[in-house]
Amino acid sequence: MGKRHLLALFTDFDEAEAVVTELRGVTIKGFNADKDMIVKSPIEHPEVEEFLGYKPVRVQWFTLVGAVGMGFLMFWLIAASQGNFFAQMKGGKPIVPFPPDFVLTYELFILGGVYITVLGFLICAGLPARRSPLYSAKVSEDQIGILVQADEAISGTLKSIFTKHQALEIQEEAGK
Amino acid sequence: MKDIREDIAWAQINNDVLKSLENPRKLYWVILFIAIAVVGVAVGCEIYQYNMGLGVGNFDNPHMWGLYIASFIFWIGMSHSGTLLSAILHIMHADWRKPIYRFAEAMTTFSLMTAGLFVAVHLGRIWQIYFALPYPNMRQLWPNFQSPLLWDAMAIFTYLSSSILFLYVGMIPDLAICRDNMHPGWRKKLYTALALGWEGTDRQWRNFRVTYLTIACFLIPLAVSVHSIVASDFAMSQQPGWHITSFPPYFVAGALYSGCAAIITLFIILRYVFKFEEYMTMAILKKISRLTFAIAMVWTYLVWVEYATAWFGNAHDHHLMIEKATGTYAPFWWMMNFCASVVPFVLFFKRFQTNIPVLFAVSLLLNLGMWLERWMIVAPTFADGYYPWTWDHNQWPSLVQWGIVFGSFGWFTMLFMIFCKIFPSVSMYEVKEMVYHRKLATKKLQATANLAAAGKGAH
Amino acid sequence: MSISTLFADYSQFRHRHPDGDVPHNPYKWAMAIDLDACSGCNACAVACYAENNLPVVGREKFANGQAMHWMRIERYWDQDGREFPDQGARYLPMLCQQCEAAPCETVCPVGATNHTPDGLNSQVYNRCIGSRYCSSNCPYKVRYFNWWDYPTTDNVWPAEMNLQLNPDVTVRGKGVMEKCTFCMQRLRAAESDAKTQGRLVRDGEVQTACQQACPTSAISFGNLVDPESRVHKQWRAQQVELDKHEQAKDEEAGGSDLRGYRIYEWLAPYPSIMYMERVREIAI
Amino acid sequence: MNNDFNRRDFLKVLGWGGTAVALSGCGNGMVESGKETVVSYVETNDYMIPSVSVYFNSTCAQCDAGCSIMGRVREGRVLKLEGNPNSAINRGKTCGLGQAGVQHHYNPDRVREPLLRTGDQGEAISWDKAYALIAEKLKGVSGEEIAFLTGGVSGHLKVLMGNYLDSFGCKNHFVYEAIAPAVVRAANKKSYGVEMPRFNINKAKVVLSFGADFLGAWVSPVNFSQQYAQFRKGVNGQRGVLIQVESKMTITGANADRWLAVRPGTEGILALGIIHALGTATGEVAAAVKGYDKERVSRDTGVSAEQIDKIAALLKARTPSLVLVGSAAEGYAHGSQNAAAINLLNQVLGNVGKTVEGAAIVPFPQMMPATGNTVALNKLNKGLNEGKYKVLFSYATNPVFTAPGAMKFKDNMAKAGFKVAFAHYLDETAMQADLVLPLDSALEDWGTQVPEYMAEGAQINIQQPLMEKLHPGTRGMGDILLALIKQRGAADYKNFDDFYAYLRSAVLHNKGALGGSGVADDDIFWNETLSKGIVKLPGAAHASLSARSGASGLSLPAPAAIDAQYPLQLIPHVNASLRDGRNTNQPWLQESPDPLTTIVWDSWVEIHPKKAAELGIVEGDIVEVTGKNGSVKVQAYVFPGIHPDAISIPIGRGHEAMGRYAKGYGVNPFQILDLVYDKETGELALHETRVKISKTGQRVIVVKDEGPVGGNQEGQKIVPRMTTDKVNLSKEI
Repeated sequence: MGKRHLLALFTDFDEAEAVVTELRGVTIKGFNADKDMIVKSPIEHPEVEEFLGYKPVRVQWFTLVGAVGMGFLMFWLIAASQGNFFAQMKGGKPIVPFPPDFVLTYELFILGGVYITVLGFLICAGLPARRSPLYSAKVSEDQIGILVQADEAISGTLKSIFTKHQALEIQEEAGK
Repeated sequence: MKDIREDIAWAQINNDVLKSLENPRKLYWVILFIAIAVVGVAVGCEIYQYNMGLGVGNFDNPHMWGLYIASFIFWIGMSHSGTLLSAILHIMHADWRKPIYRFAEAMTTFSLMTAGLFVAVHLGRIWQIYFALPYPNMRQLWPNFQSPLLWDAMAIFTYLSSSILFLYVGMIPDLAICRDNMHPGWRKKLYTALALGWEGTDRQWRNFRVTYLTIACFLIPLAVSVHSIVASDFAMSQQPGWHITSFPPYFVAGALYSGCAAIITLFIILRYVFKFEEYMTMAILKKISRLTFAIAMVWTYLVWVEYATAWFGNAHDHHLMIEKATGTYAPFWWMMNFCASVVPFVLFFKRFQTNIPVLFAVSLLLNLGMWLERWMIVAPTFADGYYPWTWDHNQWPSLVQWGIVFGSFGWFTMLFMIFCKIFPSVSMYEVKEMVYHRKLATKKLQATANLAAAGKGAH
Repeated sequence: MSISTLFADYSQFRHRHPDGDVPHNPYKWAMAIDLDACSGCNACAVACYAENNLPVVGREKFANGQAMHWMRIERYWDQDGREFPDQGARYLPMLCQQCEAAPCETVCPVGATNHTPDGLNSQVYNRCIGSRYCSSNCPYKVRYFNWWDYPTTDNVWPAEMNLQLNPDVTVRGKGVMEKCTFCMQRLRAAESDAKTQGRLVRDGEVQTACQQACPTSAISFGNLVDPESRVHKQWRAQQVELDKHEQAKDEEAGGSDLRGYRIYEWLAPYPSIMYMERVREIAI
Repeated sequence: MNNDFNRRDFLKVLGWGGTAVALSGCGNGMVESGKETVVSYVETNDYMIPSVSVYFNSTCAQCDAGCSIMGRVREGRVLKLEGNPNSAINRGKTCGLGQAGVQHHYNPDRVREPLLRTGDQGEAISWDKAYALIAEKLKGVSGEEIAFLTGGVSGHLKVLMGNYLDSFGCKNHFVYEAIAPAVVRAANKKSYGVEMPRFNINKAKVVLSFGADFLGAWVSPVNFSQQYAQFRKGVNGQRGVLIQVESKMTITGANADRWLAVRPGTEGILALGIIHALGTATGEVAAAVKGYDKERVSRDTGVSAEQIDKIAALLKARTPSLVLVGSAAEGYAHGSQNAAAINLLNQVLGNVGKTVEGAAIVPFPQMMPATGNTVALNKLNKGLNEGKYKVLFSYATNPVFTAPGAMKFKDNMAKAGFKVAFAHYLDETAMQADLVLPLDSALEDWGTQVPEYMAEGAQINIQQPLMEKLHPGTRGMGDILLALIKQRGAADYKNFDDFYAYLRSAVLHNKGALGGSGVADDDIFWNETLSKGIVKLPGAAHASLSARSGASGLSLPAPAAIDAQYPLQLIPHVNASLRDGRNTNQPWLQESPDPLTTIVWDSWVEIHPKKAAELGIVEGDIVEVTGKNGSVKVQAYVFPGIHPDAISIPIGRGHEAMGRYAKGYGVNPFQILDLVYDKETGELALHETRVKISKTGQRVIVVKDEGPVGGNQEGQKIVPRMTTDKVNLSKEI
């Protein structure tokens, strides 16, 4: 009894929403909507969260660490290098001059922020990734896809739910 | 005024945009060839200059800097508009930016690359340029952290890499679209690789949103800081005409200004070439022209602040001010003021805000003006600095300098044209979002309208 | 690098110079030029060419304003609109002022120009990448850039002429900035000689090329912190203080009887060269 | 050789002839070719450490002032010339000209081997061939048919030259200097009894100079400059006052407290006017100046009456003063009169004996400098024109360049049968010669030199090699002369292998008189002499001045009326670094800006702003300056420091030969000079040329160091200036 993937495509968002709410409503043994269901859409739908249930986003933490960390590290590095290697007077200014160091810190703060954020994005969004076995180019065009994985036993019931909501097409993973 | 149709089929959006990636017409190749030829000339000039020394640029004492630095500032400024559209307008949820920010962002990246070249070209010993980087070395030699030029290097590096990341991240969903619609071939391979296996799952979208917003938030202060630092190359020095407190905001305004003008130019070109009337609509054009006019006014105000500072400043600034208006550089100075402060008033009139030929001409004039402005900031200070004995009024940039400056435009064109043919210059998924949300909005309107009607009916 | 170094004596990294700072020790090279003695004869300039391997750029390049004279004699006329300049001209030998707080130093991106412990404004040719920011920021415009590769330019140092080049001084190639060094090579030699003999350089032991040539001895050069040096005495007599940008002379209302002044003092670069005003007779 | 006659004869050989000084020892012992003991870089010594430079003393040959120099020698190369502090003349200082001496030595355009003219190109030949050729050409030529043209020469070179010519019984030694103060010499001879007295500028409280550019190019500038510095500091804080009277501002005028632009040629009148204003003169002098009341004088000279009073008052109040007469005053048909009048002023002021003193005398007449003038050139030219000379030698002078074009010297020179030029470069004269003999540079050659102007205490300058010869093909002038004399079979010289040996034995023979009486060992004395580079003559007598008043026969013409066709007076200006053009091929000098105009690498014509406005000329206009004897095209420079009726073109540029650094830069004003001569001395009157000026329509950007605003400070405090009532120099160190 292995797991199987099902992908159902819908023309518009309201039907997809209906399907999702139903799937989350019904209790089918061996199917956990929160874990086994993925909604694919051509555009970003903020509403998804409302009916898909709250899922945390952790990218900001990367940002925080990256920006603050890089900023401080760099300020310290610059100041230290000035103090240690660079102890030669220039234009009567102090050897560790704050204004320039602040400017540089500012730039590096942003640099760190951006870089680590992107890193965080890749990690949190699980990219780069292999595409899941069932994928339809339609999703990147104009249709909403709902990908579920379930035991062969219950796939029938799921299918019926999809068809009930006029799924345009239902793809089924070939059985093993 | 015709705006994007709400009921446009999303499939059609894909088709229209992807069509712009198809094999180009002959004209494209001709233009690209010309651009490359111009770059070739510039490369020739640079090789000559490399071998002979900067003297071939007809620099002298005290004319230390010339067109290179002026163009450097110009290109840096050009880059700011992309950030304006893609970042600032993004966090302000101005959805009309969506169809046009992609090429603006590309413009940012490429003009930064161009600006970077000028830093190198301008050096007396270009082969030692790495001295300016804080790389660890046995002799414990470090760059001078006090020098605004070093800040420049840092800022530009940050800005360039961040912009590239921003452009790329924002493009991932579109790359996925390309991947899905391409016939097998190098393009498909390329897109597959770049799309990182994007599927548009809820998880991806969620993180995508946050990331995109965060980078946008970083880019805004960054953009401001970058041109402030370029401004401080001058403001931090002691020279008359440069040592002016209002320079940073002045430069930033100028940057946004020339950027917007450039956007109008490219907007019109792309709209015409790729038949993007559907997406690059008059409504958007109108908005940009208004934005440009507003910024033009800000800039004009700041330039007058500069004049006032100089006029009421010390004797040297005062003298320099007069020299600019009456001396060797007077023609250019006046042309600069005309192009950048008078011409924009054309945009004040409604009927011109959407008149493509007029806008095209105006946008070019504005950028001419802005380029001259940069030149008028750099050159006259050398001609009439502090020390009267070394004043020098008959130095003129040689063809080598001009060649390299023109070459930079060829270089920019080349990069941009190649970009347009490989990456979608209109953001498909965001156009879809745009029409989707508008549809929702109208739906809500109707709903409330129906409700009201029903209510009436009940009574 | 170590944190201990950084925080050992933090104040040493934060003090400004020269105001509110310890004076140079044991050497601070400085100059005093008596404009009343200077006759503007150009001997100093030629001597500088001879000592410091300055290229003769030739007519065309001079016309382009690419001359390389580290020392230039400037000739000013009175601007009182008389028919004849019947009080003569005013001559000014202008060379690098070796500022204590030099505007050129802060702006160099690679730190090629620094303030040395003996109070010079050094220019490191090997480090220079030719951004020319230093010269842009120099109020006196006494920095000269190698716009061309003079060593390989025709008739600059043709065969035999090159035998005259001073082996103690670098021959600069294209793309680097250069300027007056106060004849650094002579100073270093004198300093190290004195060191090996366990003493300090005596006044008059080392001369700059321009000073040595000057037929009217208008230029005096020496160690400003040495109370016995002529330069020190002259500065003191003129009440010009290195670390001030306003001198006793400026404060005296209705003009003072002091001749000593420094050019563009109000910009606060604290130049190391004191000029002494030219004097004119009133009885005639 | 102990018999008296031979001995006296021998003294003449060694250059001590006619001397009263007793000579130590007798008979010249075996003088070996002593090169290995020479203290110079000819042979390295153990104290020569690589990378450590050693200084050797010699004498500067850039001009005739005779400054002593120290050459910095390292790794066998002379790198730089500094002044020798022990010399009374320059006291360790040098002028720009002296500094450029190394570029004369290292000049890439030096002649490297003897050149024989065949047709119109030269062919390199060997020295033996060259000597043989000369001998052959001289065969059967009588003394009158030989002409020897030189610049100012002195010391043993002059001795040999004289003895060589004597061997022919030839009297035709023409000493020519284009810009020598010949008229002043004559006038001084009359007024003081000596040609060149000593001027104590440093002792004077007021210096009134009539066109004597003593800070620039006059007589002994470096010495005068030092005196000038002391003079400015003054004694007990009273700063010396300098008044300069001239029609074209020189660098001295630029440093004057008062610069007076007199009408050209009226300097003498002004001098008499001042005597008149002083009112202290009596007798003959008073009579001579009776007519010169200040109204008339001010009318003639253009100097205001009250100015004359002021000067008189100052001269009265501050004594001693010093009055100098220089090239600007002497360059007229009445130059001698001018000079006499001005010297008279000196006498009236009683400066003679105070600030004008007799110079120390070198007691060796044979060695004394043969000072040049233009009379000699005139005579030679006439002779050449008449085809009198079969053989012409020329050394250290360039008449083809410096002789006025109207003299047709170049053509006349062609009439000489065989022309030999001893030359460093192929200058204009060498180009005309049949045989060019390449000379060692001044830093490779041996010699002694006696300066015309003795600062204090008599001294003889030693010239010695500072390094090995650059070019094996060149020879020292002394060696050449020696070889030529030997051709004459003069037995006296057979012992001397070369000029060095000659010099050495000459010096050693006169040890006693040269301050070596104490030193027993010849070598020690010789080495000391060389290492000093100067021979000071202890207890040399000083010339005594005769204070005869020169008022008799003073007759100064009224200022010449303006010539309608040629309204302007041309003043050929002597530039401190280029002088008569012999140094123009030294790039440092070409590129060192003219002190007044800051122009480099080119000639210019100075025009007063008033005149320029009148003629519609602006800076950079190419104008044509036309005189009776031709015209030159040159760029205009509008210059306030010149009399409106005069224009000035600098001398020294406009070479048609002399190598890459000189050829083709600027114009040569000598070409258009009028042939006017001083009535008494017959010297060429340099300032008497009348010209007109016309625009050609072309305009160039003048290549100069000053910026577009010229010498304007734009109201900034760059070179402020104080007045003597404010400042007290005695307070200063």
